[in-house]
Amino acid sequence: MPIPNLDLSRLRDQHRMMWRIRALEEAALRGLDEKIVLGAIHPSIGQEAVAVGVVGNLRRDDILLSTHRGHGHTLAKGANPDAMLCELFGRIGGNCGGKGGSMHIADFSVGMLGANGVVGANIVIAAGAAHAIKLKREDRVVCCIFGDGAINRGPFLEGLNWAQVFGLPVLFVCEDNGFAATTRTATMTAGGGPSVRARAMGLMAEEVDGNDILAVDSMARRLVAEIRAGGGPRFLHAHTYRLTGHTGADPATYRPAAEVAAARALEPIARTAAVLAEAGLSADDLAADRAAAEQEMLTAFLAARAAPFPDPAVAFTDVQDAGAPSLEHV
Amino acid sequence: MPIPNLDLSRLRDQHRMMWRIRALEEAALRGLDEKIVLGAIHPSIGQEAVAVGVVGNLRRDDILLSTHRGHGHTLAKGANPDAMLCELFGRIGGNCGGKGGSMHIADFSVGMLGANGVVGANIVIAAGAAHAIKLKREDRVVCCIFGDGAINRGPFLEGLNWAQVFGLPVLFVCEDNGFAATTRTATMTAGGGPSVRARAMGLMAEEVDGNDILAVDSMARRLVAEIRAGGGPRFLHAHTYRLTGHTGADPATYRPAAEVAAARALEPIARTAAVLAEAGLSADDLAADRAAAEQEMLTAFLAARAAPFPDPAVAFTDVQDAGAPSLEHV
Amino acid sequence: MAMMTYLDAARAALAEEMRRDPTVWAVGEDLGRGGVFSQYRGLVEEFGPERISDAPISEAAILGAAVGAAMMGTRPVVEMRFSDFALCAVDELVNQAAKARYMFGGQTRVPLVVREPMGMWRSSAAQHSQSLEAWYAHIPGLVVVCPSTPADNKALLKAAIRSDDPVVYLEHKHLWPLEGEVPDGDHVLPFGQAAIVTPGSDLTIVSWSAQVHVCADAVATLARQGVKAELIDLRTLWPWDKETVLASAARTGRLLIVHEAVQAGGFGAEIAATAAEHITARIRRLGAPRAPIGYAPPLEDAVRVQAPAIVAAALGLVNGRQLG
Amino acid sequence: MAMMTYLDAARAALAEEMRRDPTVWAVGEDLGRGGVFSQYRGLVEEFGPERISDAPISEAAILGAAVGAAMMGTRPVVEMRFSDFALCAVDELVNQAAKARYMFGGQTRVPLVVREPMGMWRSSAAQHSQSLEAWYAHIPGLVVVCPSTPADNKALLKAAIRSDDPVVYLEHKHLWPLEGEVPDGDHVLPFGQAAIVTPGSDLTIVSWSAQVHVCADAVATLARQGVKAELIDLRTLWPWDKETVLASAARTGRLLIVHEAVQAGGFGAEIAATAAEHITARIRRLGAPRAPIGYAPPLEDAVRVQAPAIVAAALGLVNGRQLG
Ligand SMILES: Cc1ncc(C[n+]2csc(CCOP(=O)(O)OP(=O)(O)O)c2C)c(N)n1
Ligand SMILES: Cc1ncc(C[n+]2csc(CCOP(=O)(O)OP(=O)(O)O)c2C)c(N)n1
Ligand SMILES: [Mg+2]
Ligand SMILES: [Mg+2]
Repeated sequence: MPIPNLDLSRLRDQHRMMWRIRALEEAALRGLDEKIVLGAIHPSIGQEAVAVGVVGNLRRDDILLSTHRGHGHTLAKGANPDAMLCELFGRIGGNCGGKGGSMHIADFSVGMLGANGVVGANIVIAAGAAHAIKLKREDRVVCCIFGDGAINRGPFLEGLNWAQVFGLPVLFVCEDNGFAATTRTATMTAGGGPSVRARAMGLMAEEVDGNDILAVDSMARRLVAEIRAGGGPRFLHAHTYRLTGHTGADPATYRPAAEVAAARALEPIARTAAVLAEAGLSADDLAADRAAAEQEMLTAFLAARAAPFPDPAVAFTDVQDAGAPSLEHV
Repeated sequence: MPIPNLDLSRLRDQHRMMWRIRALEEAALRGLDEKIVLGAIHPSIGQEAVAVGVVGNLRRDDILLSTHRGHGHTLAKGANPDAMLCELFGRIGGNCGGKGGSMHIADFSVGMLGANGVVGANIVIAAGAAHAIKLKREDRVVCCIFGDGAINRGPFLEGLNWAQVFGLPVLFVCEDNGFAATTRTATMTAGGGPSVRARAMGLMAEEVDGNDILAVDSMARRLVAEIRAGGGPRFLHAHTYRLTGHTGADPATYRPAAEVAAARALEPIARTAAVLAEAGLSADDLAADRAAAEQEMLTAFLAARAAPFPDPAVAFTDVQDAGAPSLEHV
Repeated sequence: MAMMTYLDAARAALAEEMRRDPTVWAVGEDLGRGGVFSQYRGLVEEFGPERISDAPISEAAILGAAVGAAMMGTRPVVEMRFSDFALCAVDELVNQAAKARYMFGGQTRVPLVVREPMGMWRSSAAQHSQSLEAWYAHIPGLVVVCPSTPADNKALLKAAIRSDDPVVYLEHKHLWPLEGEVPDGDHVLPFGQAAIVTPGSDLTIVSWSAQVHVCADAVATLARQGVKAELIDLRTLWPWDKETVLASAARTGRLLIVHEAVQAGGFGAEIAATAAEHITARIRRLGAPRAPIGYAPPLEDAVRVQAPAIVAAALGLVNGRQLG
Repeated sequence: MAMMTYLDAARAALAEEMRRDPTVWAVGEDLGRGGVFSQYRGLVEEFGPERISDAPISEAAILGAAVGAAMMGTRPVVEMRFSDFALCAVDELVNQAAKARYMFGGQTRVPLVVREPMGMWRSSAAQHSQSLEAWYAHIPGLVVVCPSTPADNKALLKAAIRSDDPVVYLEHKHLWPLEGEVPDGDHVLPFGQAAIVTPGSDLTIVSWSAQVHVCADAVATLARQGVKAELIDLRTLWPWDKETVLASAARTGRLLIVHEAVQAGGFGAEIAATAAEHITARIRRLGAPRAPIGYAPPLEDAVRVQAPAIVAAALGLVNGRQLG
């Protein structure tokens, strides 16, 4: 049965964006296979609806902070995939000039203030970004996405308390894929979980099926609007599943195949496609979205792979103004 | 109306112990006045019922961890006040040989594993002490007391989660005196407060009037019994009031006199005395408890004041086995 | 020129910078009541509780929030109360503040100042007395400032607030009441410029923070014995004024480095090593033994570097005695 | 003797100590699946999930709990995963673990081992590559171990587990797959005993951890050019083997210290300073420039100390060239 009041063009855009994220990460993984990427890649394959549904509700001048698993969030915020793949491959043209790589991907020009290699560290930074917005009397919103594992780190408590005490414009999103690296997060998390903890600190908190793009989108839209209206921080707990290993190198043998198969049946892109098909979109159109995304990312992949490496001297720039290193060392 | 089933001799002992704590701290403050104590003293005057009511329910081989405001807890655990005052005055005979002072008072012989100068740090240490007890299959209980300000530090979350995940024998006690130094803790704490946060992490939590010795005692007794029976961690939020400044040097001008006067009317020793009087104890007996405590602590004060300072060479012992400092520096 | 305490000089610096630049704000525990040492006294009355902001006991959030707020175009001054408590926020300082500009390829700056009152202060014991400036000097991205006088505490705090780099600003608790002349007007010192406190020709003594004053006593004693020591106050440890130190030590041929921090791995080692690599001079360090700081006064004093030890070390260098 | 990797040597050490002493246990994220580098592979099967315990992502609790558990008579081995994440638990290590014995006047010991895989490891960038051993060497109460070979990683991890002091145990991530001979049986090395990797008479090179192997390459190159370098592997930074280093450098008259960590404020400064104070020798250090570690291979390589630079520095010392 078709969904009433469906904004078909919005959903189609979301379908496209999810494919773009998936294709970007497949390109990153190909980079790993080809030993172009030597560091870690944390794919968000299967989690794309959280990125698209949440981040799609931010304005360009809103602010986003992400995690080690941040490619999808970054692309959804409007970053250029050419620059992102250059960054992942450590090349000139990368958003961070090759200095950051996957775990520190950032694009300040679209308000994406960085992935982070330290679990939970982005939570307090996000609170501070929102603090600055409040001090400057701007109507911007900060969105901070972190994993289910992060709720067991101290900065989760300190950052949420801070945001609530100061009434800051920040949306905290716990993107719960069930795992913290190889550990089932539930085995190491006491109590009622992310939203219960958030409510204990006074935040209004919601839970959502993070693989249901429509649900994520409408929930995030409401929460962002409430925050922008001056309602203070909000919390969103989105349930999803990590279809790959923790990193591109992790075979994830610690999970039964049946569990992964069941999760795969619920992955968000196919679900979105089903809704679109129900609403009348043709199989060709759906396939075209995928093909376009894959073509875009193939082109970006090839360009990034061909891009030159930064000059070694670049290693010594962007350190600091006073007491910066000199090249005498090289 | 006398309270039914009152254990008069237990209450009398508690009355005595509260006076001993108060007298000990008055002696410490006299040390400050006389410039015998040069560092900070954080008195718990007005909070004695928490120390006595909670710690009185621990066995000698149970474990206690405390805060910068830990004299009362330490004395209630059975530490010798002569040694405590020597420690506060930095003299030979101090529990820590003069190395620790007020903020690091400890008496391992009675299971008191230390005050702590870092707010909230004792919470994770306590979880670990309980972890060791569980690993060794002992039936001991750990009690960890901290202030209301500590619930805004990360280790609060990490330590409570840890204790609950591993099902550890630890009683967390938030001794809520309304202030974190000069700040009203409520102004910097979001949400429903200590026990709501504890429950969000799965712990069973109770609140109690921390100036009502009978209430604290019976609640702590029940919780310690549940823990010892293998029930896992418990949480107690005890409401009290700090009658003095944050330290002996703080005039606490940030509080209206009327507020302090109202709180003074509810202070625990007089309330306990009233219950004892109601139950038939004479004014003389009550006065004798106080006088005995003051005499004991005066004697201890004079002895500590007369005790010698440690030899400077003591500064270089107890550092470590491998790579300890040599005296060539002195 | 006005006589002012070290504490009031910093207070004046912060107030002046807050008047000059509306993006400057301060946050920390108890600031609304003037801060734990009264170093924020009166500021909330002038600037209000948003710009002189209280904080929960959340050091990680205080520093972490400052990183976010700095990246968003404000200039937070964060108060850590005792430098020892800054150890509750090391990830935020070292992994985040110090590296953000670099990791993100220069897309951002992190203009924050972390005030960390440091050092021994009457029986404060092991967790309230540390001097860890060497740690920060080792971390790329950080500027490290250790003012020793009221005038410097004003001029360097202003420089720190105007800096686009994250600055670890280490005031010495023992110096709060110290009085000194402070120039009127908007004096700002550049980082990396040492002060020659006393010129001399027989040996060079390098120090910083409270220990400069202990060295000054020793220098006076040495002068009475006919030994002319040149006393250099480093003022900032990163960047540090290598040129002034090396030129002086090369001239005197003798270099004594004195600091309150533990000698092993202290910043004195960096200075000594640099000197050993670049010039010919007899070199010696004086720092604390590698032991925690005790509470009882004799134990605390046992790990202090005091003037007689400095005099003895200086004489040892001048008389050409070699260490064992 | 058996050939074994650096990783397996540590695994064997832990397993043997856990068999020998029932109070030894390990705790950290993902240990039940072998740990992030497989360095705990198979151990949960032998010792069960209580003694090879998973942990939440709670570095402060992991370390803090270990302090409490150590004071209560167990011997926790805690896994920090990357030494960078140990920065989330600095209060617990520095203010608590390192000071408890002292602050409490010797009433307790804190026998814990903090394993912190350190150093650069294929494009891990600024937050997963640091070498901060100098920090720990500066902190009274801590022992600091930096093994460079499989044999040492076995013998020193055993020593660390048996030690009553808190030990910061820094394995280098790059060395995990390194193979080497490991003596059979219960070999335990004392702390503070350096290894002379190659004897030589022309200059002394001191290093530790992965950098020892880079130095060994340089020493081979130097040998081909007729320069006989003595290579010393410090193995433990605190205590460090001052006697061996100073005796060697006094004999050769030239001392080169090489480490992966940032040179400014690195532990090389302590060695250089100590040598400058005690002996007559030409001294030079080689460490990383004071910059965060970049992601792209050329940027990462730019801050590595590589064999040609070591050879050049050694030749500079031998030929008596003075730094500018
Ligand atoms: C403070 C810290 N501890 C440990 C790690 C290592 N680590 C990287 S990702 C990860 C799992 C994080 O789980 P979660 O927060 O659920 O995010 P997910 O990976 O599932 O997206 C861990 C433990 C880290 N990066 N930072
Ligand atoms: C991590 C840390 N931050 C700040 C301080 C300074 N400090 C000492 S006591 C205190 C207030 C603590 O309040 P609370 O936890 O309620 O305990 P109380 O003093 O009321 O007993 C503060 C902020 C500290 N010791 N440790
Ligand atoms: Mg997860
Ligand atoms: Mg309180």
